[in-house]
Amino acid sequence: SVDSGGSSEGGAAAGAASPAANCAIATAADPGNSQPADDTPIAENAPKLAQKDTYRVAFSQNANNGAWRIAETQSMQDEAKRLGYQIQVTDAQNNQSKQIQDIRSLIAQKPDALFVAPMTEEIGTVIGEAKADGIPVFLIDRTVSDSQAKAGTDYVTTIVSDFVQEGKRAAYALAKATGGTGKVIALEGTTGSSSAVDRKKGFEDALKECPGLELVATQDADNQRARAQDITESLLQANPDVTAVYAQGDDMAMGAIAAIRAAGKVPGKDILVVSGDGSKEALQAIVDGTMAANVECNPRFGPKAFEIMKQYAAGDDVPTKILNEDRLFDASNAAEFVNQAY
Amino acid sequence: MTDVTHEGPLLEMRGVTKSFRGARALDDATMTVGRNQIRALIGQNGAGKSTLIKILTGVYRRDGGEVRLDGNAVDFRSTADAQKAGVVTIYQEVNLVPKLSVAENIFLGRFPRRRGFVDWATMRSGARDALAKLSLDIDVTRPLGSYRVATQQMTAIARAVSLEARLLVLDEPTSSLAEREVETLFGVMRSLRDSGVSMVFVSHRMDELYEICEDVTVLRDGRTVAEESLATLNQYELVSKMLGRAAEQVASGARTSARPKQQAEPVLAVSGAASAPRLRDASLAVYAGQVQGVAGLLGSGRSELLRSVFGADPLDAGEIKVNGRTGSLRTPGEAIAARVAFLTEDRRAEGIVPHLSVRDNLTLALLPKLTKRGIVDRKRQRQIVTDYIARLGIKAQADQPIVELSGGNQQKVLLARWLATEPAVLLLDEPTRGIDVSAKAEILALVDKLAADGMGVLLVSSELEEVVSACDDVTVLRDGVSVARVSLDRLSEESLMAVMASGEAVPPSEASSPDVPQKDKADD
Amino acid sequence: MTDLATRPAETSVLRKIDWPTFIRRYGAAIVLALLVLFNIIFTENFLDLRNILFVQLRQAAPTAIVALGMALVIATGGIDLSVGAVVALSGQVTAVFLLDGVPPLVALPIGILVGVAAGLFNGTLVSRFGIQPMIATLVLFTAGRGLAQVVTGGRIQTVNQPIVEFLGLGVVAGLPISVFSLIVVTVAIMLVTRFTPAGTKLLAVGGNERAAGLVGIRTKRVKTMAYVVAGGLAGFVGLLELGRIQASDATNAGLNMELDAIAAVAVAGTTLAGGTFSPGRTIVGVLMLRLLQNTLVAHGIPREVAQIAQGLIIVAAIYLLRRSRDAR
Amino acid sequence: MSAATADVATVGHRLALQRRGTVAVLVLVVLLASLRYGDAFYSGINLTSYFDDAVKYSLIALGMTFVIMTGGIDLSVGSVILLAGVAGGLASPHGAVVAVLVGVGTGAAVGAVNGLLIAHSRLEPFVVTLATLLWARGLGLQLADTQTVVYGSGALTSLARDKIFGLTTGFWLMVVLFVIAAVVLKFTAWGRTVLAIGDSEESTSLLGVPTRLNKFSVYLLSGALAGLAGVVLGSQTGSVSMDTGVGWELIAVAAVVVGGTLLTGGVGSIGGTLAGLLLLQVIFTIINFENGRGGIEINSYWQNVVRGAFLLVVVLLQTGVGRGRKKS
Ligand SMILES: Nc1ncnc2c1ncn2[C@@H]1O[C@H](COP(=O)(O)OP(=O)(O)OP(=O)(O)O)[C@@H](O)[C@H]1O
Ligand SMILES: Nc1ncnc2c1ncn2[C@@H]1O[C@H](COP(=O)(O)OP(=O)(O)OP(=O)(O)O)[C@@H](O)[C@H]1O
Ligand SMILES: [Mg+2]
Ligand SMILES: [Mg+2]
Repeated sequence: SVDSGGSSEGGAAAGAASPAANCAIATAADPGNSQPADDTPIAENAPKLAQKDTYRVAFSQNANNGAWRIAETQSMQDEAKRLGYQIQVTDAQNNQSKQIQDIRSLIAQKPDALFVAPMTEEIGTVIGEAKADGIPVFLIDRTVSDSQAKAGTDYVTTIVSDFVQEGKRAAYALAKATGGTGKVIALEGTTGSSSAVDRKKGFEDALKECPGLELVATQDADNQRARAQDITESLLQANPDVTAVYAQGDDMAMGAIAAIRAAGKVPGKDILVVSGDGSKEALQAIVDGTMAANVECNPRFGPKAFEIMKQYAAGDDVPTKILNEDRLFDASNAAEFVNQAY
Repeated sequence: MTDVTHEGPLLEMRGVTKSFRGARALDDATMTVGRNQIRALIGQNGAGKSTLIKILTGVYRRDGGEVRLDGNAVDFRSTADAQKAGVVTIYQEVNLVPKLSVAENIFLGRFPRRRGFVDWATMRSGARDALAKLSLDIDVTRPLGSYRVATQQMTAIARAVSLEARLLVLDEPTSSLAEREVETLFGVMRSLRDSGVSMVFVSHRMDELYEICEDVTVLRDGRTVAEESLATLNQYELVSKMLGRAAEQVASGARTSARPKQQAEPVLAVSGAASAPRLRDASLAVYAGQVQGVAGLLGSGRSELLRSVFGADPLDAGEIKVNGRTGSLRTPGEAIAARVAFLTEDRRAEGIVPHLSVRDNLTLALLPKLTKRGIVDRKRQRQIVTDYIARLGIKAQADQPIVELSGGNQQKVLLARWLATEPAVLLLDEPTRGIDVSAKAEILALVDKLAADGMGVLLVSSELEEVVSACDDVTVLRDGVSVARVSLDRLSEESLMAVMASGEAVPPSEASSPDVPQKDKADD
Repeated sequence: MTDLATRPAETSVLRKIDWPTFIRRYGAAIVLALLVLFNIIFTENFLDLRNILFVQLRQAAPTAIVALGMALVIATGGIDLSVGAVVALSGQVTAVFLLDGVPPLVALPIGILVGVAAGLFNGTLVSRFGIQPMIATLVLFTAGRGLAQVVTGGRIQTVNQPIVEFLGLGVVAGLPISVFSLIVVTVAIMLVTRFTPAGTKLLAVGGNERAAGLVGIRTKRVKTMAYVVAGGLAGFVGLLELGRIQASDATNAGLNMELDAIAAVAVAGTTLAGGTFSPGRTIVGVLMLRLLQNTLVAHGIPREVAQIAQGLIIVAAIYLLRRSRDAR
Repeated sequence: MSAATADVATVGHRLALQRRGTVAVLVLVVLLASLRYGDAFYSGINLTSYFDDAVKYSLIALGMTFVIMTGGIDLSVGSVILLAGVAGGLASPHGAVVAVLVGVGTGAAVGAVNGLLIAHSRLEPFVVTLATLLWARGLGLQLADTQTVVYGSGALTSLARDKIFGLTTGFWLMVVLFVIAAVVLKFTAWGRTVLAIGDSEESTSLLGVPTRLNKFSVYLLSGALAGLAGVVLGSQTGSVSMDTGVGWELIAVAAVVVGGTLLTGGVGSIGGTLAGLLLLQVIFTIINFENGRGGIEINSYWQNVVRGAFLLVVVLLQTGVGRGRKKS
C-alpha cells in the first residue's frame, strides 16, 4: 500500500559488514520508516464524537494470544484506565466471522467510540454498520479494504505499521549482517494475514537487489514457536549450508534459534537470525548475540489511539491514515531498549 | 416327490464353491427348488447353509458354480437385486432395524407414497394387515426393538410374506419362536405354497422339517450329500446323512436314571427374587448333582431370573444363597467368584467378542484365575483351550477370530468359557438355540455328565422336550412368579404345558398332573 | 465329537502367504519404508544418525506417545479429542509451578497428574454418565486450552531451568529424551497388554461391552482406565513440549495433536469401532505421517500443498487397508 | 436381549425429552439474558448479528445431522466452507447466481468424494473426512493463493443484508431449509432410510434396501450445505479469510448431539439441531454482553472455559433427564 521507493534516505551506515560485491543493500543504511503520503486526506465524513470528560469505548481485538497481541490489548486497557474511561474488550480468537459478530454486539451496546484491530482486511462491511449507528471507528494495527469501507467516511482513521517496509528493513539488516552472501530460509506468519503477506513482499523485493543472498526455502510456521522449530530442523537438515534465517515474528525466531542449537550450530555465528516484532525476548537475544537484528512493530497502541480519539473529538484535523514509528534494533542499541520492550 | 414339471425347477444352484480366507465353506454345493415346493435345507452347524443362502442372494460372491432361476443364469449383487427377481430372504439372525417402528420395518424400501411423500396412514394399516395374517395384533407405531425377539421374528416374517415372493428363503426362522407361533408360521407357509410360492426352510428341529417340507437338501462340510424327497427318508436316515456316520453314534441327551441329590443343602437357593419389570417373585433351589429346569411361556421372566441371580440385573427383592452363604451377587464378577456361571441366550449381543480369538473368548471368564501375580499364565491358557476344543469337538483353531465360526461352534466355545471356570452352579439360558441335532445331543449329554460329576445346573429352555429329558425337577414361571414345581416322577411335556398355561398356581407338593408317563424317547 | 478328524483340513493347509493380512499388518510400514527410501536418495544428509534420532524421531516421539494413549481409548470404542488441550494444560501448569520456584521433583509429577485428572474426568463422563466419547472429550477440548491460557494469561512463558533444558535437549542412553520415553512407554504398554489380563480386558470391552460385563470384567473401570492412561501420557507429553521450546505456549502446544494421533491410529489399520489395538503399528503410523510432513517441508513444498498430499496419502493408506480386509 | 430391548424402548423417549429440554434451556437462557441486559439484547443489530452468525453453523449442522443419523460423521465441513467460500468468491464477479452455484457445486463435489469413499469403498467416515479436512483446506488455500478472497458481487452482499420482517435473508434461509429438512426426514423414503441405515446398516441392506446411494447422498448433501454456508458467509462478510472454518465441524457436531441426535445413528431430530445450535451460540452473545457490563470481565481465555463448562452442563442435564426416566 505504501511505495517502497524512497530507499536510502538519511542515517549513516553502521559499516560493520564487509562490502560484498553484487549486493546493493549490504552496505546501505536502514531504509527507516516510510512516511505517510503528503496528500493523506483528513477524516471529515465519519461520525462525530462529542467532547466529554469520560468516554465509554469498546475494543475488538482479533486474537489475544502471543505476547504481541497481549501487549496491545494491555496497552489499550491501561491507557483507558489512566484516562478514566470505561473500556470493553472482545477477543475474536483468530476467527474473522467471530470478530464480525463481536463488533455487531459491541455496536448494539452503543459505545462512544469503537476501536478495532481487524483480523483481516475484509471485515469492512461491519464497519459500515457502526457508521450507520453513528459510532466513530478507529482501526489499529491493520486496516480494512477500501472497497468495503472508506477511510474518513465509514471509519475515522487507521493507525498502522507499514509491514512492507518492515520486510524491506529486515532484508537490509540481513544483508548487512551477512555481508550480502549466503543461503537464507524464511519463516512466515499466519497464512494470508496482511502482516505475513506484506512482510514477505517487502523482504523478497528487497532481496532481489542482493543476488548473493539466496532464498532457499520459505515455509509457513504460523507464528508458532514449536512449529518454527520443527520446520527449521527439517530445513537445516535438508539444506546444511544455510547461513541465515529470516523469521517474520519473534516467536518463530525463538523457535528457529532453538532448532539451530539443536542442530549443533551456533546461532549468531554459524547462522544469523533476523526477525521482526521487537519483543523483550528478541532484544535479549540480540544482547546475547544469538540474534542479529530485529525490526520493531510496536504493539503499544493505547496512548496514540486515545490521543487521536481526543483530537478527533476536539475537532482537530485527523488524517485518515497514521503510520507508526518503528525502530530497528541491532547489537548497537538492543541493550539500551531491552527493558522497555514488551 | 420332487415335482419336476415340464417347466423345470424354479431354482437350481450347481457346483457352488466359496472360501473364506482360504478356508472352504462351500465345496460343490447344489440345491434345486421346484415349483410350489417347500424344501428343507439341513446340515450341521457350519455345514454352509447360511453361506449357500447368502450366495444365492448376492450377499457373498461365489467363487465358482452357477445359479439358475427359471432356467436363466442369475448373478445377484445384493439382496435388493434378488428381491427384484422375486427371491425374498429372512436371514438367520433377526435382521431388522430396531429403532424404527414396526410399520416402517415392514415397508422399508417400498414405502407407500402420496404425492412423493411417505403415506403414514396407508403404511400403518398395511402393516397391521400384514401382521394380522400371522395373527399378531400389536402397536405398529412403536419401535420394533421394544418388542421381544419372537415378535421381531414374526415381523420379519410378515415383511417377507408381504413382499410377494416367488421364492421365499427362511434361514432358521423358528429358533426363537414358541410352538404356537411356529404353527401360525406353518399355516402361512402352507397357504403361500398353495398360491404358488416356493420356499427354502432351514431348521435344526427335525419334526418341523417333516411337518412342513416335501423335499430336503442335505449339506455336509460344504457339500451337498443328498437331495431327496423327505417321504423316502426317515429321520434316522436323514440324520445319518447329515452327520456322515450312523446316527446311533449320536449321543443321547436323555439321562439314564434319576440322579441323586449329592448334598442335603442346595448349592443355589433363590427365594422371592424380584427384578423390575418382569420378575416378581421367584423361588427355587438347585442341588449339586442335579439339573433344575425352569419352564415358562415366552416373556415369563426366565431369562430375567437367571440374570438377576448372576448379578447381571439388579435384584429388587428376595434372597440368593450360594453354597449356604447369603448375600446377593451384585455383579457378574462376584457371581463368578462365588463359582456361578451363566451362559446367555443371546450369543451375538452378549456372548462372543467377535474379533477376539477363540482362545481369548474361551478364557475370558477365567482370566482372574489364570493370572498369577498380575501375569497371565499363557501356557496354562493354551492347555485349557486345546483341552476344551478337543473335549467339546469345537471345529476351530485356537487363534481364529470367533466371529468366523458357525453358530453352533460359537455356542460351544461359550459353554467351554464357563466350564473352564469349574463352576458349582451353571446357569444355562437356552443353551441349544440354533444348535444342530448332534451338537444339541452333545451339549445335553455334557450337561448330564456335569451334573453327574457334582455340578448344580439350572436350565432354561423353550423346548419342552429338552426340559423333560434333561431335568430332575422343573420350576414353572408365569408372569415372573414361580407358580409350581414339577418333580421327576410327574415330568412330561403335557404336564408342563398344563401348568404353564393354567391360570392358577399348583402347590408344588400336590401338583396333580394328568398322566405321568416316564420320559419317552426323543424320537416321537 | 469324533468328526473333527473327518473334516477337510480347511484352515491349516490352504494358507500360503496371506497378502491381505500382510498388507493390513505392514501397510503403513511399507509406505514408511518407501518414504525412507525416497529420502535416502533425494534428501541430503537423511541417513545421518543425528538426523534420524534428533530430528525425525524426536519430532515424532511426542505425537507417538499421545497416539499410544489414543489407541488405547480407541480400542475401547471411544475417542479422545482432548489430548491436545491436555498437553497444553499440563505444560502450562508445570511451567507456572517451576517459575514459582516449586522444585522440579514436585512440579513435573504435577504436570502428569493434570493429565491423569483430565483423563479421569473424561473417563468418568464416558463410563459413569454414559456421555458419548466425542462430546465428553469435546468439553475439555474446548475448556482445557482455555484453562491453559488462563493459567499463563495467554503469554508464552520462558522457563530457563536446567530441568526444562534437560526435558528438551537431554540425552539418555544416546537418545533424545523424548525418543527414550517413547521406547519406555511402548515397551511398558506392550508388556502390560501382553502379559497381564489388561490387554484382553481392553479388547473385550471394545469388542463387546455387554459380553465383557457378563464375564465379570468391570467395564466402566476398564474404559475409565483407558482415558486415564491417555490423559497421563498427554500430561507427560506436555512436559516434553515444554522442554522442547523451553517455554510454555498455551495457544499452540499440542495443537491438532489429537487429529494427528487419530490419523496415525487409523492408518495403522485400527478400526475406530473398537476391539483392536496395536502399539507397534500405531507408532509406525505416526512415523509415516511425520516423515511425510518433514519430507514435504524439506523439499520446499508449501504448507497448503503439503496438506493436500497428507490428506490424499491418508485416504490411500486406509483404502489399501480396506481392500485387504475385503479381499479375504 | 433384555438390556438392548429396554434401551431401544427408552432411547427414543429420552431423546425426545432431551430435545424438549434443549428448547427449554434455550428459552430460559434467553429470558434470563434479556432480564439482565434489557432491550439491547433484543435490539435489531444484536438479533441480526446473532442469527447471521448462526446461519453458517446451522447449515453445516443440518448436513451433519443427516450424516450422523446414518451413523457417520463429516469432519470436513469446516474446510469445505473455506474451499467453497473461496470458489464462490472467485466466481462472484460473474454474478450472484454463478457464485452460489459454484460454491454449492464445489461443496457437493467434495461431499461426493467423501460419499464415494465411504459408501462405495466402505472406508470409515471419521478417517475419510479427517483426510478431506486436510486436503480440502489445502486446496482452498491454494486456490486463494493464501489471500483473503473478496466477494465481488454486490448483488450477493446486499442480498445478505436485505431484511424481511426485520430479519435478514440468512435467517429466513436457515428457517426454510430446516423446515424442508424436517419434512424430508419424516415424510420421504430417503429420510426414513437414512435413519434405518444409522440404526443398522447391515440389516437395512439385508432387507433389500440399497444403502449405498442413500449414504452417498448424505455426504453429498452435507458437502453441498457446507458449500452454501461458504457462500453465505462470503456474502455476509464480503470476503472469505483463510482462517475460515477451523474447528467448525466440532461446533456442528456438538449442536447435533445437544439437539438429541444419537452419534451412533438411527435416531435424530432436525429441530433439535437448530435448538442445540442456537443454545450453544447464545453463550457468545452473553459473554460479550457480560463484558459490556463492566463488572467482572470475562477474560477471553475464560470464554473457552465457560463454553466448555456450558456444554458440559447441557449434556449432564440431558443425561440426568435420561436417567430419571430409566429408573422409573
Ligand atoms: N464371514 C465369514 N468369514 C469367515 N468364515 C465364515 C464366514 N461366514 C461363514 N464362515 C464359515 O463358513 C462355514 C459355513 O458357515 P455357515 O454360517 O454357512 O453355516 P450354517 O450351516 O449356516 O451353520 P448354522 O447351522 O450354525 O447356522 C463355517 O465354517 C463358518 O465358520
Ligand atoms: N410382552 C413383552 N413385551 C415386550 N418385551 C418383552 C415381552 N416379553 C418379554 N419381553 C422381552 O423379552 C426378553 C426376555 O424376557 P424374559 O427374560 O422376561 O422372559 P423369558 O421367559 O426368558 O423369555 P425368552 O424365552 O424370550 O427369553 C426380555 O428382554 C424382555 O424385555
Ligand atoms: Mg446358518
Ligand atoms: Mg429367555
